[in-house]
Amino acid sequence: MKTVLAVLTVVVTLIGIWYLACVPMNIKGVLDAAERAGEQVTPATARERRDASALGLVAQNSFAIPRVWSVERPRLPAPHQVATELWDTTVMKKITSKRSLIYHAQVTLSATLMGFAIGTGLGILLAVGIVHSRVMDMSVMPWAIVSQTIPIIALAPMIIVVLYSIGVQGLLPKAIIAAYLSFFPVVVGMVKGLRSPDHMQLDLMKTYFASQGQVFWKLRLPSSMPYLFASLKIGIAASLVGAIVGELPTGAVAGLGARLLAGSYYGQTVQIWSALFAAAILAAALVALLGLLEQVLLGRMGVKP
Amino acid sequence: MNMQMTSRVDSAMDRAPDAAVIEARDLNLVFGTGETSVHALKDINLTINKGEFVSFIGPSGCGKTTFLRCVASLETPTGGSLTVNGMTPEDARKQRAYGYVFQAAGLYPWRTIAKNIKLPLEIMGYSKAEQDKRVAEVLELVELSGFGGKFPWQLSGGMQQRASIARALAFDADLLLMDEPFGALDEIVRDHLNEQLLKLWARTDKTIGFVTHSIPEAVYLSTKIVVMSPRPGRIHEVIDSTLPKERPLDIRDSPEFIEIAHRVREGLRAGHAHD
Amino acid sequence: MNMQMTSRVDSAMDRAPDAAVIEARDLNLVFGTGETSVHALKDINLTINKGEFVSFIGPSGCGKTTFLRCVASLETPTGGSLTVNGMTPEDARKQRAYGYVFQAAGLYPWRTIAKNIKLPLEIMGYSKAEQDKRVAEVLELVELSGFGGKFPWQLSGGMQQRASIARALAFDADLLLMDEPFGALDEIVRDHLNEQLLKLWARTDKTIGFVTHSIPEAVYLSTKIVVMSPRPGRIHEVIDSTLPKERPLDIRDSPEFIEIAHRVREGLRAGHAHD
Amino acid sequence: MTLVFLALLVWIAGWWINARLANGPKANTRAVGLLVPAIFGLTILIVWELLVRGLEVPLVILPAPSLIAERFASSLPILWADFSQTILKGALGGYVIGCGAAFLTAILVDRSDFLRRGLLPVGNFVAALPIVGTAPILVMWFGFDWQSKAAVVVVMVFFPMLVNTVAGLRETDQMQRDLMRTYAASYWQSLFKLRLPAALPFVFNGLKISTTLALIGAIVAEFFGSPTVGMGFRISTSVGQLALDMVWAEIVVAALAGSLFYGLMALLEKTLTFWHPSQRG
Amino acid sequence: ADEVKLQLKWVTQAQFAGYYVALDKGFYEEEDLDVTILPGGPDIAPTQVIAGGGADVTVEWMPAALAAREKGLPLVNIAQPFKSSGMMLTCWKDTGISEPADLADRTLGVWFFGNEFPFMSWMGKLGISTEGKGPEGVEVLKQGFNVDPLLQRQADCISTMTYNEYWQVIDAGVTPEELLTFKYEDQGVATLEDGLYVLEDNLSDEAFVDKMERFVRASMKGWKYAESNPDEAAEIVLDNDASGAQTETHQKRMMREIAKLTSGSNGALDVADYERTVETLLTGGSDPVITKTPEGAWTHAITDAALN
Ligand SMILES: Nc1ncnc2c1ncn2[C@@H]1O[C@H](COP(=O)(O)OP(=O)(O)OP(=O)(O)O)[C@@H](O)[C@H]1O
Ligand SMILES: Nc1ncnc2c1ncn2[C@@H]1O[C@H](COP(=O)(O)OP(=O)(O)OP(=O)(O)O)[C@@H](O)[C@H]1O
Ligand SMILES: Cc1ncc(C[n+]2csc(CCO)c2C)c(N)n1
Ligand SMILES: [Mg+2]
Ligand SMILES: [Mg+2]
Repeated sequence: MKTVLAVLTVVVTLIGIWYLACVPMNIKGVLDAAERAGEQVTPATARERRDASALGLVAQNSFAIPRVWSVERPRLPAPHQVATELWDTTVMKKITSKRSLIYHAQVTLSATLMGFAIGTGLGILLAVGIVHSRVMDMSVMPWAIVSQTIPIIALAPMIIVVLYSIGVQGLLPKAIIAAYLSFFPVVVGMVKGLRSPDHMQLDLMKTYFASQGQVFWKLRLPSSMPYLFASLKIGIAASLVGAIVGELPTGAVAGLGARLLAGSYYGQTVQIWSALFAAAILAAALVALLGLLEQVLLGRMGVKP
Repeated sequence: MNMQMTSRVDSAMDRAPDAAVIEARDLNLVFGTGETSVHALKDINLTINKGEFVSFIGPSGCGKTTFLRCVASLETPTGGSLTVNGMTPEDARKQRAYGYVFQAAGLYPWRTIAKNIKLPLEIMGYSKAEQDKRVAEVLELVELSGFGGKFPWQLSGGMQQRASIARALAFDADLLLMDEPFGALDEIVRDHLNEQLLKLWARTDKTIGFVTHSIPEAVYLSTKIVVMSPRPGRIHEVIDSTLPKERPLDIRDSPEFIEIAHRVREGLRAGHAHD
Repeated sequence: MNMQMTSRVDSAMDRAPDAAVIEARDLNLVFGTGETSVHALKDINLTINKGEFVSFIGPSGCGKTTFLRCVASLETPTGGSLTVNGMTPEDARKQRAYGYVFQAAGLYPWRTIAKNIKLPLEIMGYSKAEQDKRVAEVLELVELSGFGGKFPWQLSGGMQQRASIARALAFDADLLLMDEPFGALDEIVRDHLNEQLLKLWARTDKTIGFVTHSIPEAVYLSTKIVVMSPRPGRIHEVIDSTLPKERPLDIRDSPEFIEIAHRVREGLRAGHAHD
Repeated sequence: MTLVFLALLVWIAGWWINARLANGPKANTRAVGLLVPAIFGLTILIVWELLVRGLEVPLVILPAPSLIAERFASSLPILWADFSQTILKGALGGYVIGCGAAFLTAILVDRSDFLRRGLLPVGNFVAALPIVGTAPILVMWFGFDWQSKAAVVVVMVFFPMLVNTVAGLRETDQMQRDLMRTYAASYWQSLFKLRLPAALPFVFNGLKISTTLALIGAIVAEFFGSPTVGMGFRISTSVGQLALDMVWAEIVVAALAGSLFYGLMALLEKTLTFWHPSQRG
Repeated sequence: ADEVKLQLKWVTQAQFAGYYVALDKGFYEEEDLDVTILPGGPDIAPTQVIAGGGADVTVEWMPAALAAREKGLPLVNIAQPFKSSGMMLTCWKDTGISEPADLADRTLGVWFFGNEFPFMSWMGKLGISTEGKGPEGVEVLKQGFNVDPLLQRQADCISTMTYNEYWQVIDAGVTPEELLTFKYEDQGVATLEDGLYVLEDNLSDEAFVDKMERFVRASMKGWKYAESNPDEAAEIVLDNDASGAQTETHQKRMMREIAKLTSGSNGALDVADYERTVETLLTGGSDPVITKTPEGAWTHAITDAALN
């Protein structure tokens, strides 16, 4: 309850700041339009206004302030503009429509989930290998870290094209980029988790003369669960970023990334922002879903609530 | 699981056949090499016979845990010989010759008490029915019947510790190795568990190796008290208890008890280098 | 820092002026509300006079720690009155009236031992020279001279605990509150620290509140033993020690000692509900 | 085909040597710790070279390492200019500002329970935002030069750093905080003497995560507009010109810079949090 | 039916109407072709896609194709539906620019990713350096996907296409009078845009050549249909746009502008245009796009067979 109140306060404050920020951000565009419409603005020409400070312009042209929140192509759209766009493109459109954000979100979601599945599977396998094989541990782990310093996002177009050329199209290329971004947190978390049993717990298994498999299934895997979920949450957010980035190079085909790009291409800032928010909401929902799954699973495993 | 004689009997000629469960001859263990090496066990000679209750006491770092771990083949000695049931500790471990109780209960938090006790049984391949039977039995034994479905955190520390003892008792090992099992408990609970442990020992005729920091506990429980001293870890003195097998709690106020406790304390103090 | 009388003396009228250091009247503390609430302290009445060494003993969860924390103003009672040096615990805390020693040493791992001991001195604004002088003094007192430059993890548990006592002694507080300070140590080290603590107490005339689980420790150290019982946490019995102020370690084998220990144990058992 | 076969052979040989080293008696020495991953990396390079040659993969799809190395060596001035534009100005600038701001915010937020309750969920929501999507917006706001790249980096690193630092400042245990209370320590005393040192491992966690984010942010933002210098600029124009060797040379620079940056942070962490159990092995 | 994969240079829009019309109206089907149209995007290099075998034929600008050819990727122009170039530089008039020479010491937005070649040639011809601001040089920005740099006045001029970006500037509320445009066509530095390119090796395969003949024939039919029915063509394009971002007004207008560029071509490459393009590229300043006259970069074989 207290938390809800606090969050609300912060959100309201942020929205307030946002509305305020619209004023200096959008004033130049508003004044340009006013000038074209023949109104008196100071300074009179766009050239002069280019080098003037935004706050100065606001002070000199206070009549224009109310208009900054309803510009059609704003530098910074007002919150209600974004909200309206979100509403219009989700609730008000058939979800099969290409103009429906839900349609695009679902395209992105499928790539995200596929990539997440691949990345998580690979990450867990790699972690199992690393925990059980010293060679893997010593040789693969440093390179896994280096791999993350490669800006895969910059390579996304090439990956798409290369996969394209061997006939892989559609979901999979995006999913591969998503997987690349999500596998690393899973490896790190899972290695940590599989190594989390303490000496005593491992020794106990040794006194039972348990096989490696038994140690894995009965000890390492259950104790890795909290770590796994923590990294899954990071992984799925990363996976979503990967899917969106994977949608950029193929241009305006479909998906939230495509919406983002198309919005950017046509200077539709409101569309960019609503795509961004849709993505964030999607990410938050996915993370929350994982959190729920975690609670249920860990609850079943008897972890103290 | 009965004692099995292997070809290694020669190394244990001076013990009464089929009585010695643990036999250490000039046992040495050095951790690490070079400057930072620690001589954890030095020239340990000790025979523990079937049915004995042997306590190990000594200041921190004197090698009590290390010795128990050697017996359990969790640590490998660097010199001398050690046999368990007449075989190498490793073979004994593979035959699941002992149950081990750690200082902390170390129950797996994601398993219920019953499932925790089942753990060794699952690993050793007992049948489902047998598993259930044994769990019920040992839960009864440690007075935890009815708590099988609870998770560890729902139990008090003392109950958890009892569950961990039950876990070590669930399968057929004649040897029980316990490393400060009651170290974390308060005195009253501890007294109670001591009493129960003694009863259990009397009833089952197991051999018990028991590490403790508490002099009264050692005296109250043991037939033999091994006083150790540190740096390097070695046996300072072995004190045989003259107390009867039947021991009510208030035996601790008896002069005989106090006399033994005094001897142990003197032994400890003599072997102790303050840090 | 000497006792300072404030305007709140009225609330402590029935005590001998400037003798009562801690005075609890019908003290109550309930954690939480509703179904899950815990009555941690119920109707506690207790007076601790200057220069006393008072031990609190009782089963886990009986409120020993909670009482000490109330005195230290780390917890706020929900009923009754409590004064420390005649003022509210909060005022006493702000006047740095006491040193507190926790169960675990709780040294900051990023500071050396010397720097850890300096911590309260820095906070209380002692001069650099004064800091160094005091650190040297208390290190000497707890026999840790020469270890000032080491980091906590480079020391054994016993040494860490001694360092934490040194930390509480470094500044001038006449009241020392110790919550199971030796709980994690082995018996020999514990004996040794007990001896030193007694000496220190005799020398400095501090008032000490001391929580322990160990009956011998309580009997050995105290002028007064407060036996508590749980659910709700209350004082079961207050036993005054008849032992002399001068106490060699082997006083523990004396009949008088054993007699007091026996009374404490009986008290404990009576107040204790087995779990 | 023989080259492909050879590649397989090299792979097996590399693995065999590593297996010997990793399970050998010197496995725990520093030298072996460096040697094993080095051999692994080298094996991959050789296999890559052999496969590209053996399977005759077109240059425009995947160039061989030798070609990349050649291009790298012959384009040092360009690579340096791009490096300094993107990494030194964009990434590093944004990193310092972003992490610094997040750190200060964390201290502010930590002071008020209300703020922390309110801001953290919002922070987590924003952290889930695909920040790269803000790149076109920020380029629009901050212009084409490195400032907009730094702005993207600031936004990218801010929340991971904030969340980590706030978590770190909470990291002290009850007893450590109680100790400070018994001394009646002031807010600042307990901040500097307790909470900040205790938070350091978490702060470094945030700093380390942020290194890679900073690189990614700075490079990707250049796709949305840049001057005619910079790693992202070079990568995208080189792809357009089918100069894949140049693309890979830039990637090598990115990986080197990233590893170095990360390593530097890890080293700093080791020296400053030497006392933390995770650093003591 | 024979499969053909066509890689577009850019996203689905009226710029490629001819192909979508041919697909939608069944012109490809009539030629027994099963055509898949692969939309491009900001970071898709069509040359790279075709090199990797991801497409049989691609829409590409000639400078990029010739540059790729010199890089060792033998692309051949088999048809040229676009007669003239739609590229131009759009400037704010109030910056005081009135002729190309005024461009010196300005900030200009330019498309890269293989599209920068015509600009570089032009500057080379004007003797303006692209290395940085100065009396003899310009500051070049890598322009992103949109016209914001002009609207936000971050650049004095930006690259636009007659059929696309220019209208986005207008849509943003700017009046044509505020703007000044330099068409590459008018500056004599026009290069050929939107030709159809295939890999040289494939041309020795008769079945492939036959397939391409049918493809070009159907495509040109589509283009001519689109030219005469611009609104319907725009609708078809909209139907094929998966992003749902294109608007009807914009696409219809774009189609009209595109028709102006395609109307002069029957699909066959005009050798004079080709030679002008090559010449422009060869004289491209200090760092010319291509260094030697290309050989065999085009063929009439397919259009000859297809259009007769
Ligand atoms: N794995 C190890 N590597 C190096 N030294 C070790 C290791 N295990 C124990 N030691 C050292 O060996 C000595 C004996 O340790 P051990 O744990 O057996 O003592 P202990 O008698 O059980 O002490 P405690 O009462 O504290 O449990 C100690 O000095 C300890 O530091
Ligand atoms: N912060 C808290 N919130 C709720 N309940 C608490 C809290 N602290 C202590 N309690 C409860 O109050 C009771 C008394 O606790 P306290 O820690 O004082 O016991 P103790 O005598 O010190 O026990 P121990 O010997 O285990 O240290 C216990 O039942 C405990 O669970
Ligand atoms: C990042 C980026 N690169 C190149 C172009 C140029 N381009 C390729 S096809 C085409 C016609 C589209 O109207 C244009 C202009 C661009 N626009 N954006
Ligand atoms: Mg031990
Ligand atoms: Mg307590």
